Amino acid sequence: MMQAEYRAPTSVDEAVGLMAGSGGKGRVLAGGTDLLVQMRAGMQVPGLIVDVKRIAEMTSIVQQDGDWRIGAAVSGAEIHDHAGLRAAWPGVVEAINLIGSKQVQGRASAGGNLCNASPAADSVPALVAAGAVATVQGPNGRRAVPVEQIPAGPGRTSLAPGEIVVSLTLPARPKGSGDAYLRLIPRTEMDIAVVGCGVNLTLSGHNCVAARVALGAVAPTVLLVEAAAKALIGSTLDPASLEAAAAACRAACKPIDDKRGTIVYRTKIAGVLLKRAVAIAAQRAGKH
Amino acid sequence: MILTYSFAQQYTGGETEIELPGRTVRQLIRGLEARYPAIAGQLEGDIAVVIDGVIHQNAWLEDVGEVSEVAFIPPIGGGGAH
Amino acid sequence: MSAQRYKWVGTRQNRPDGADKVTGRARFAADFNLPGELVGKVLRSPHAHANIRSIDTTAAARLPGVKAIVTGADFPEQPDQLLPAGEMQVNLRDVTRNIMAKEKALYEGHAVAAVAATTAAVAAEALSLIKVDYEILPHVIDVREAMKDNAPVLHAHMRTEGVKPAPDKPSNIAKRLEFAKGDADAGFAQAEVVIEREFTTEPVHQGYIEPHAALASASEDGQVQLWTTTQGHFQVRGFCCRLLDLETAQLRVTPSEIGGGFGGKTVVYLEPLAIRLSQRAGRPVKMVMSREEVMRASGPTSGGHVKVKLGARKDGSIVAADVTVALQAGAFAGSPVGPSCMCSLACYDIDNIRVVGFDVVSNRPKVAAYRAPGAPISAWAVESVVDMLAQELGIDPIDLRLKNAAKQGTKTHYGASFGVIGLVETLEAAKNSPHYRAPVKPGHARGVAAGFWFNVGADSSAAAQVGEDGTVTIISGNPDIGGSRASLALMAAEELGIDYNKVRPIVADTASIGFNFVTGGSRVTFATGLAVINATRDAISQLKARAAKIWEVDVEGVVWEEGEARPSSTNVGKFEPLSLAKLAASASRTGGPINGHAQLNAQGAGPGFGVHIVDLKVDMDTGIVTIDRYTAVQDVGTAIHPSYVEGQLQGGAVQGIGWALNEEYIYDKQGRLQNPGFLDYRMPVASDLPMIETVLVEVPNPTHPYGVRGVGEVPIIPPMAAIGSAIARATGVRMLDLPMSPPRLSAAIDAATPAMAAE
Amino acid sequence: MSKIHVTTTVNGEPTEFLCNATDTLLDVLRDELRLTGAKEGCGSGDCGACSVIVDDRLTCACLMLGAEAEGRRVLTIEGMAHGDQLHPLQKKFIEMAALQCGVCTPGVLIAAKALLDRNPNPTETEVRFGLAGNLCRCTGYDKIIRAVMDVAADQRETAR
Repeated sequence: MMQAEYRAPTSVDEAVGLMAGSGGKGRVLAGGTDLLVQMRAGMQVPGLIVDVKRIAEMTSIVQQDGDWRIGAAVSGAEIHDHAGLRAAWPGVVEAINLIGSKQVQGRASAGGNLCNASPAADSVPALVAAGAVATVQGPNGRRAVPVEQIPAGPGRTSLAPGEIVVSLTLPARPKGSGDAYLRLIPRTEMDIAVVGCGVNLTLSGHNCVAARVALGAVAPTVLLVEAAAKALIGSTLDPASLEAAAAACRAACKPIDDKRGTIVYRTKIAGVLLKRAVAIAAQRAGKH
Repeated sequence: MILTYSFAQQYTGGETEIELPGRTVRQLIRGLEARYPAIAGQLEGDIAVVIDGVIHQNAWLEDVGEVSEVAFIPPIGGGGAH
Repeated sequence: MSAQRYKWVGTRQNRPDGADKVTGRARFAADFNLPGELVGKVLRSPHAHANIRSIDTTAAARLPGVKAIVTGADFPEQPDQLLPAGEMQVNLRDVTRNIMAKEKALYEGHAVAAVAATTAAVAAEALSLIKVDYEILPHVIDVREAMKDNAPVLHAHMRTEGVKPAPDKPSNIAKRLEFAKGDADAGFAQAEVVIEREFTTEPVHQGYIEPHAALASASEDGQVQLWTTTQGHFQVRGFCCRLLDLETAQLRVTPSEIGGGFGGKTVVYLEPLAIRLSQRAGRPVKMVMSREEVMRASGPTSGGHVKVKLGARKDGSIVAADVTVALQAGAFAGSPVGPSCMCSLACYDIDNIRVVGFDVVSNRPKVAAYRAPGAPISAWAVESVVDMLAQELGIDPIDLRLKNAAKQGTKTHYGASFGVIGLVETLEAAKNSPHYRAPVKPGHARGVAAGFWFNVGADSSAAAQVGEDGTVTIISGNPDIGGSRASLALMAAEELGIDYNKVRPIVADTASIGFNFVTGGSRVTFATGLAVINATRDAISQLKARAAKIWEVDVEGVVWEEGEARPSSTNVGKFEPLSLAKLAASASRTGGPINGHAQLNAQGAGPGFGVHIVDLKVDMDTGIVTIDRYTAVQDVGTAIHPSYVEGQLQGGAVQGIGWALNEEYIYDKQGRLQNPGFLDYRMPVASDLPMIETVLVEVPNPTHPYGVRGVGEVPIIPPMAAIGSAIARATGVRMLDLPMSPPRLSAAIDAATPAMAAE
Repeated sequence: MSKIHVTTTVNGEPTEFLCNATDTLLDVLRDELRLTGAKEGCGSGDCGACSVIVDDRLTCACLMLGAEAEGRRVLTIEGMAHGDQLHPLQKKFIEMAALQCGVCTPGVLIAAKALLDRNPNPTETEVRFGLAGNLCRCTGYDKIIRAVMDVAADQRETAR
């Protein structure tokens, strides 16, 4: 039986080199809260484990020209403790902080949540709604990829062999903006989202001038629901517009029946959460 | 002496309440077996005894009062509460 | 709370195992290790139902590091014979097949082989090298499907017991039971209101946090030692000896601290395998289940289908009841259908009753006991219909229950009449509780339900050993799960008249104390408590005899008061009292060590009744239920250690809340369990709950010196119906199927209010 | 493949151990260091029975590799008391009967300590969410929550 190798590089270049040289057997260890569980279940049998938590760029939060760059391996607990980031992007921070228990928060990262490519990942709809961009580095250098393009299906990403997600950048946004993420779970904690909904919008007076809406757990990947955003943009977030956006969310759903919810239920809840998340985001954007 | 309905259906022709002399549970069972031979052996294993409202387990030699109600019921245990 | 009648009984002392348990020092089963131990692992069937044509272990046996492999052939055939196991009777022929499949795998997760190897990795690789040739058979999971004539048959030899004429065809219905009182049909003819509904429940797991684990060490001379997590190490000894042809004196079983059981640790799974592997390998073997194995292969309680019909007069008197209970037993016969039938209507004094029960096998793990086995399933249905009657008749649900409550002398449908019971007192306490007197908050709704459990006694042994300094060790043989050592020590201290901290209770292994039935059925504080009291009294009579010797008086002239021997009167003479410490110090000179013993089959465990009250709100858009306030009221006889009694009520209530709202086994079309872990088998977490208020009603059990009644089983019975009734009052929708999870409740609300669904 | 040599601090003690790349910190604690206070209830981070504090962050020892402990500070239940003085949470749990079987207790205590270290004045809701990662099947949580709230109140009193 082959025993895996463990490496903890201190630079992104080194990490990429290790991954590229692993013959496809390498797995990135960020928080590890998915990888270790999958290894235990025999779903992952890595030949090389590349622990990226000793790489400064991947474990820091930096603000630059209004953008926020979150290292892919920063834990949820550290993100929670970052007052500046919390004030700027409350919806994103809440979404990341919903991943698992306090114990899981001590390890789990947004980068790991994204690359695990679960359709139900809590942070991803919020990041997609935020218009977050992933910085990806591989053997051929760096590239910027919108977050919604990273997941390719349950457990699969669009990353090329040897590529890793280094950080996630939340773009600067105008005054009068607010974001929110809500999910439905059967209990109050410790569950995987049955449906998740991220909303990010900008108000000018009473009018919604920009909006992005994303849904989780209703399709093989997290969905950016442009039709829902369209129904909100230009409206005063009046009941009819909200219902139109909710209907767009329901229409976008392509869920499955499984142990966590039914098609009918998930579709219905997508609309319910949209309305509730919009209300929170709008309040944060300054709506009275 | 009281038997459950399904027990009575099988062994006593449906008779669920039977008066018998006896000072211990074993004497009662012997009396019952004399009256209903088919019941022989059926009241000794998988069964609990209720004597005047008090549940007994494996109460073969338990004393029975002058005028007592003795019921044979399916065994009870418990799941454990902890 | 009762006035202080005793010095120690009824007080809240620190538990004797407290420091060990808050420091990580306490040793649970997986914490035991022996030099040279091997790791044992089990190969489990991936199929719900399959014939096992052959098992080829040659490749696995050749793997370096593999020291032993066993399959069903390594365990002798057993007779078709019943043995008591915790609550239910188990059949040895079935037990040997449940620990290790022989001709057939009967559920996904059924053990088919086990390996002992030098490391976990080698053991895992060895399992992957074992080739099992399966012939996959059609399977059946649902209880009603399993009862159908054309259902796949699990056991070709099974004929339904309890029907006339005896059937000649095999069936999945192992047994039919019927209970009757009065004339149900005539009763319904008098009824002015009749309500009939059908309910279902899903199997739920006991959910103990400590997985099953065992460490066995077999010697070449035939002696075996075993360390395991169990509710009854004497049962483990009994089972292992029967299954492995050992003599009881050769097998010494030491119970570890037990990390929860709730009934699920009253049977054996790993223990016989670990012993057999150790015998084959000549080295100790340790086996620990993963959580997934616990879920797939250890006993949940039954899921069931219950039909209830109640008839009442307009004044609220219930005049007739007809109940049919079908319970899943899992892969082998023996569900708790008997207690389920008996408990179903035990709270009520009804003249005309018919209760029919079916014990049904299907391709699921064999059920094990779970807190008040069977009772919560039938009570969920009956109590829901009682609440519907209350709604229909416009009567307060507690008043309706008071009107029909069982009392001393009430004859039950299973034949027995009640002695001294406290249901009426409990209902009245519920009615007068701060919770029930408080108005229901806007947007919330309230539900109420009752529950009954017999409680049991059975065999216990205990010893009270007086140390040279007058401190006393209390030895009993029941694993302590919820603080029973503290209760036993309190009763011993009370009897001895010495400080609680001078009494040290321990749980002894099978070789160090006489037989004890399992920790289960809420029997330990009652039955083992009785043994401890008697053992202590035995020691006291020896102490009095020593004092008499020292004083040169008749023993009748000595009394034991406040921890010392005193002359019973001045006529006896003027003697300085002799304390326990003094008598202990001189024991050698007065006749030798002073040790008390007692062994008994405790009879007369007092029945227990409980009433629960819940306030909750329902998110009508999502079907999410939030429990806002919860109160458990129960007749506990006498609370020996009130904190741990409250703990039983609180813990049981929360298990019931989980059963009501989210816990269930989810199977796919192949009969494979989809949620074998704590992520998707959703037990309540701290943030799901409010404080659980308790009201301890004390109607002493006349057959116990301190009035103890078992308290642990009852609190899991009422929650489901209390919550269902509150939901019905909040939403107008009466849920008939458990769990009342958000998707199910939402669908039910939408079905009842089409306008909302369209939105 | 040779084993990995790890140098770390466990309960204040400099500690070295050897482990395989895939061994979890829980495996190392229990099997190598014989610190069996952390329990394996699930192995998937869903029960909290193996809770430990690593560099002041609460985590599940089953969700971390042993190799990751290099240069870190690990606190387990065995390091919670000071000499023969129980931590106030440990004392209070005994006094208030906040445990029954006790198998979840080490994890609950570690999580409660992590909570109070960061938030000495928690609301009941904060305590409930702070301990939501720790399953307890015996107590219904009531006495656990009360004990943690009580310790917080005692500590505020002492701090005044």
